[in-house]
Amino acid sequence: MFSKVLVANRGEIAVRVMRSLKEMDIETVAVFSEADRSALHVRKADEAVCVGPAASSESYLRIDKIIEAARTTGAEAIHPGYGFLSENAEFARALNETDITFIGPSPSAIEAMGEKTRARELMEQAGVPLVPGTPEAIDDATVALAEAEKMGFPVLIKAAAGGGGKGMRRVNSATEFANAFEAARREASGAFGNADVYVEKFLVNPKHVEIQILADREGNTIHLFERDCSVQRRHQKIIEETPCATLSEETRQKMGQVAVQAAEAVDYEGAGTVEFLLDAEGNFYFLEMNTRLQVEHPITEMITGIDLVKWQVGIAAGETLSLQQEDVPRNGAAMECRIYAEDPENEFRPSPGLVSRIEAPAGPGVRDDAGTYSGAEVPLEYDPMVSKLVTWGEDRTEALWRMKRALREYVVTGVKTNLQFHLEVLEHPEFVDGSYDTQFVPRMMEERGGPEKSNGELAELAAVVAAHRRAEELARKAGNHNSGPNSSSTSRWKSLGRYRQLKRF
Amino acid sequence: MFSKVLVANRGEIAVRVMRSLKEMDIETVAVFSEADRSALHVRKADEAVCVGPAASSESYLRIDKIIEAARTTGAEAIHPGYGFLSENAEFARALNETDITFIGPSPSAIEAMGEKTRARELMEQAGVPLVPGTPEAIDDATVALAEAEKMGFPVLIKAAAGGGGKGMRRVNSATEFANAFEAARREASGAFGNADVYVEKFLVNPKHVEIQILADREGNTIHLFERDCSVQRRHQKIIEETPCATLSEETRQKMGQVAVQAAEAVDYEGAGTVEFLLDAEGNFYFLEMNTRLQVEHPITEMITGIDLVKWQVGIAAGETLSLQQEDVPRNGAAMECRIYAEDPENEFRPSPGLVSRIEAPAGPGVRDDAGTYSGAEVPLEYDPMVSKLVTWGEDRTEALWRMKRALREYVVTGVKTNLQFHLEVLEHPEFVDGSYDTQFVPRMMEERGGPEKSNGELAELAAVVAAHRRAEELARKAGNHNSGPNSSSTSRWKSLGRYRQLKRF
Amino acid sequence: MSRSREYTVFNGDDEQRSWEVETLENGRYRVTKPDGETIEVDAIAPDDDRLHLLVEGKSVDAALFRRDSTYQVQIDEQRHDIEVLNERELRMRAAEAVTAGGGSPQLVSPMAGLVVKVDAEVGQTVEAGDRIVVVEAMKMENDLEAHRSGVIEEIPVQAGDSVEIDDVLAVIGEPDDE
Amino acid sequence: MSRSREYTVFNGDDEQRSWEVETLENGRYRVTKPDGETIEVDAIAPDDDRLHLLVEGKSVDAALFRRDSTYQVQIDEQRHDIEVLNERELRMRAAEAVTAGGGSPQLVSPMAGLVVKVDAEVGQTVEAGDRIVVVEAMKMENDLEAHRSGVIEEIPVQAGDSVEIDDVLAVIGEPDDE
Repeated sequence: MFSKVLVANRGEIAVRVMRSLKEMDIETVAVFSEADRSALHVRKADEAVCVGPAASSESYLRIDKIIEAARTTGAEAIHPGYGFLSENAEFARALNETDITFIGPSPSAIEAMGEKTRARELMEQAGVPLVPGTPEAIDDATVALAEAEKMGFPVLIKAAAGGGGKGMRRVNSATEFANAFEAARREASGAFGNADVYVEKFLVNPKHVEIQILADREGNTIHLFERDCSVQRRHQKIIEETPCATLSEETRQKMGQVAVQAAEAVDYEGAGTVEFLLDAEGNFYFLEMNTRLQVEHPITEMITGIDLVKWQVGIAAGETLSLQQEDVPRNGAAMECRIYAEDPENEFRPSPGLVSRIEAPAGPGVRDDAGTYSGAEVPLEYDPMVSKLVTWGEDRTEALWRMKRALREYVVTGVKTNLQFHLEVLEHPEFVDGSYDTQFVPRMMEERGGPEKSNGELAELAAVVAAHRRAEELARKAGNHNSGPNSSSTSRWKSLGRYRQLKRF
Repeated sequence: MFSKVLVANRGEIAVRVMRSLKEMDIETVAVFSEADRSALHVRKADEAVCVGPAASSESYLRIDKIIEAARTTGAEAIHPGYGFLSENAEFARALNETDITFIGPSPSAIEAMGEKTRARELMEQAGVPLVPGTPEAIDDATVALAEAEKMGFPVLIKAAAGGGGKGMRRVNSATEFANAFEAARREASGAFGNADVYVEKFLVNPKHVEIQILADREGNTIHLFERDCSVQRRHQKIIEETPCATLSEETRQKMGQVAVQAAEAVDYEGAGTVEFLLDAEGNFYFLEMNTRLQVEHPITEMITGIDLVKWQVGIAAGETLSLQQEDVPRNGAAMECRIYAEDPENEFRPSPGLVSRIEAPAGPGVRDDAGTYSGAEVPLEYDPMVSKLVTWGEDRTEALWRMKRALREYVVTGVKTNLQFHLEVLEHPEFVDGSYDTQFVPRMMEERGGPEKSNGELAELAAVVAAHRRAEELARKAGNHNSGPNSSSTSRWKSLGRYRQLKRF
Repeated sequence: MSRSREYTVFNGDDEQRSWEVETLENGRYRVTKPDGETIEVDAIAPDDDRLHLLVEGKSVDAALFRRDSTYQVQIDEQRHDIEVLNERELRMRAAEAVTAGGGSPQLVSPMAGLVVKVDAEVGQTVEAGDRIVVVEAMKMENDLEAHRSGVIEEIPVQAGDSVEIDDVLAVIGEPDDE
Repeated sequence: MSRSREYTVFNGDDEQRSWEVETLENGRYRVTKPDGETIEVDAIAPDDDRLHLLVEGKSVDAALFRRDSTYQVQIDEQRHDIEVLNERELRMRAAEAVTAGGGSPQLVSPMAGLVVKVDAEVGQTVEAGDRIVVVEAMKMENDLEAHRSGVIEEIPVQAGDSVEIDDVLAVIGEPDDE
């Protein structure tokens, strides 16, 4: 096993990786940009090396500087976290040319999954289902209908020259097909000067469901069940949960097997995630594979008890997976809310700045993976994530109520956050019954006026009392200057002292 | 289900109970003494009622005031936590005469288990093993030897008139028995003027192992496995863990069954704990039953996933246990360190006072049940517990390393704590191999010089740099007064501003 | 400590609400709400940025973060931005509104302290250098003098007010403003 | 900011250790350890009660709690109680030792401020009311005068020192003490 590992990342994921390393008795090295001198991951590390200015391109993304930092400190391996260099094949390749181990898959696996068209080809060969569609434009309505019937209705007729949703026409049944097809060609011709159309399966309100996999160097590959990541906005996941409330056991098993096939097709090694679209009928289609740890990996850890980071490190050090597929535990339900410094009432714009106070919830079934602390800045330059709040419950209902309880306990002052927005999502009927799909948040945002504020008058009362206490404190200070230390104000001070003890001031 | 519950306790357990209540959508009422106006449990409650002065006897133990508080607020049930009124049959009985529900067993069950001799009689009748001993003094060596052989060597010959360890003589085999017996009688006669002696089984280095049970009103009783609480000092538990490292599966099952028998013998209802002494051969003997939630209940929650407080409340509201014994989950291992404001280097004397800063560890597998917060007082009047730190791991080793990692993350300033002492225990060979018994801590304290301080020079460096920064800050303040706002010191202030941004000052 | 003080709240809805607070002998507060109802509030500050209220038995644990006169208040998961002005600040705001756009008619305090005396009144013509206000800070009385000649248009402070750096002490209009 | 300062550490073992710290232009510190080795330390205060050091690549996250001149320092799970005296405090301690048990020969500062001038020297005979030290606080110079007549035995402060309330400024012995 390694005795020292460098974590080439920042924020909560760097801290989280270091926690596992410490539990493995491995020394930790942080790297940091000049903007991150006071960041939490620097404080939590055993050693820390500055790798350049604030811009990621000049620090966290600088392969040469990261490798140099590992060399200087004698780190034997590098954990890339997520983002930054985690899916950079060049980085993995550069490390392969040193004696420093990259904690992650081979450069070729990263590349294979990184190029969309190549990944689709490989997956098709491996028998992984893709969203069905005609590979080329079709001009014959009868041929097109036959294709459409093969893939099943509804289908989408897409103008080859279209884009961004333009020139698309949904067809729900065979009877409407011929007319729609000709109409689409006419429209496409008129709008784009090109009548070419494709036919593709239309997924009705799909869910985004992904499978966590783990593979060792000897090719043992297992999956750790699914995560439902459909609560998202502009492809940004907001809340993830496992199990997926609408997934049948049969589909879960099938999806898991397919994910393992996908990983095996690229000789995958380490932890990875295969993302699928799941339609209402339980059909699922390959979306992409993320060749790294996911942000939302903790919910899988909660239901399986498996520390994914420890396995990443162990596999990179040459350990064999000790777990068979049938032995992977699966207990209860877990969900994760990503707490961001952002303003949901203002198009979710980042709200960087000073986190005056952060108090995380605690108690049974709560895990908080924070990347900041009271008094820290959320820097402008990076992702404004404050924390990942995770709860576990014996069942989905308990996990959900724990999350509501935990969100209400969470205190963040200084920056704006999406705490209240999370609660709004958790109490939405579509979330409560688990039926939500990837369009849930956009739909919800349209319906919604603004956040409900049931505590308005109490908040005003608190603000007014605070202002009053401040006013009296200032007056007292001024008054004290007036009367000198030995004046008759002593008794007043005494009584103030008593109040202070009672925290009344 | 209840819609409002009063928690008749303070500190971490009150906060912990409220967390479960909130997850059940039940309103919470805190009670507090005048010393606890600013206590965490008051802050966390929906409502709070002052029940009297600091002394427990005038507040938390005042049955009339607690019931009055429940009436005033409309609470439908009272959760007593542990300590205070939790094992007070009079309180349970007083509540039975109102329409307020006591969340706990019947007054008669509390009483039956509260009186030591009665509890032993009841347990004997129920077939629960007690530490074997002759019920009356014996003067015939042959009869005594026969008894001794029945209970198995070693045995203890105890002077009837002795006490506090005096007049006791350990006998390891039958051959030494007759001589030892006569010698003990002579000694007893000489020392106490009374030659009467008893014979009792001598337990060699016993462990303190307890079984958690849950029982509903219909008499369904299950156990939730064991907790090893042998790390204790003067009967004060310090670290608890589950599973017990030395318990065979067979004994575990037997012990669980016996605990269920014990509970059933008193028609037990709710959560309770049956404590046993476990000897090196795997024999176990009833010690006592605690008719309430235990301090160390979280480790059972960690391995079973069951929220004991929710079941306490559910059972009190008339719910039936949905769980069969064979369905009780059991995953991994958990341990708990009780973090106290005390000074291990000074006979563990309480160190009450201001908790200037408390920062709990977080991340995977860590649960912190704290009863205080940064800026709070640990009052003189009550138990100086700061927090219960709990970790879970796939196995004992992972739980242990997580605990070490978590203890190193924990920050408490202002008061002294036993954080470092915990780490010392966790790294002791007897703890590491799990073989420790109830005499482990006393033995360890005898061997031990004092805590190892590997960070001494770094700590000095930190203190010196802090003093230096303070000195410069004071000089700057004084200097600034000197030079007035528009003097040439501006550039110095600007550079100070820059440093401040970098948190260099 | 038992003077009743008035506060004006702007809660973001452009609604202006008046609250009144009086500190009682026992350290609690008597609060008159905008609707006229009077309640007694027990408030403690568990820590900076925190305020815990007991309001008629209800326990309210608020996190507060102040920027100038605006408080960010978090209770449970809800966050509210509430501007609170005391009487002086309300006058100050009015004075600022009066002179908005003008040159620099405002005499501002160079220090934090207590106003012990006001030597001028609205409508009075003053010369640059005339003493307008006396502010005491650290046992020392400081004469704060008119920074220009003109006519006093506003004096938003009165004896007994505590002022902070840059608070407006007086608004002095041009003589020909009359 | 670049004056080197000396600190004396008492770490509980009755051992007395000397450290020297100099603030560098870049905000870092040059520290001379008791063994004479010199290291460069980058220190930030993430929050009150916290100090984070980068010492030759090592990351040291310390929690500190000060009571008078004693720092409770927690690094990892270890807690250390360390007393740190600066030069003035060390002289002060010596002065206190000298006069321990005496009546009240100590002239103490009634305010926090900066010593701008010392008007007396050890061995000098002074009258009650003679100016001994000038301490500046809030733009004001304060003459601190001998509280009794006698002979100056110690002056533990010098110009440029910052003093706090109750710090000893001078020790004035009885005239017949000579």
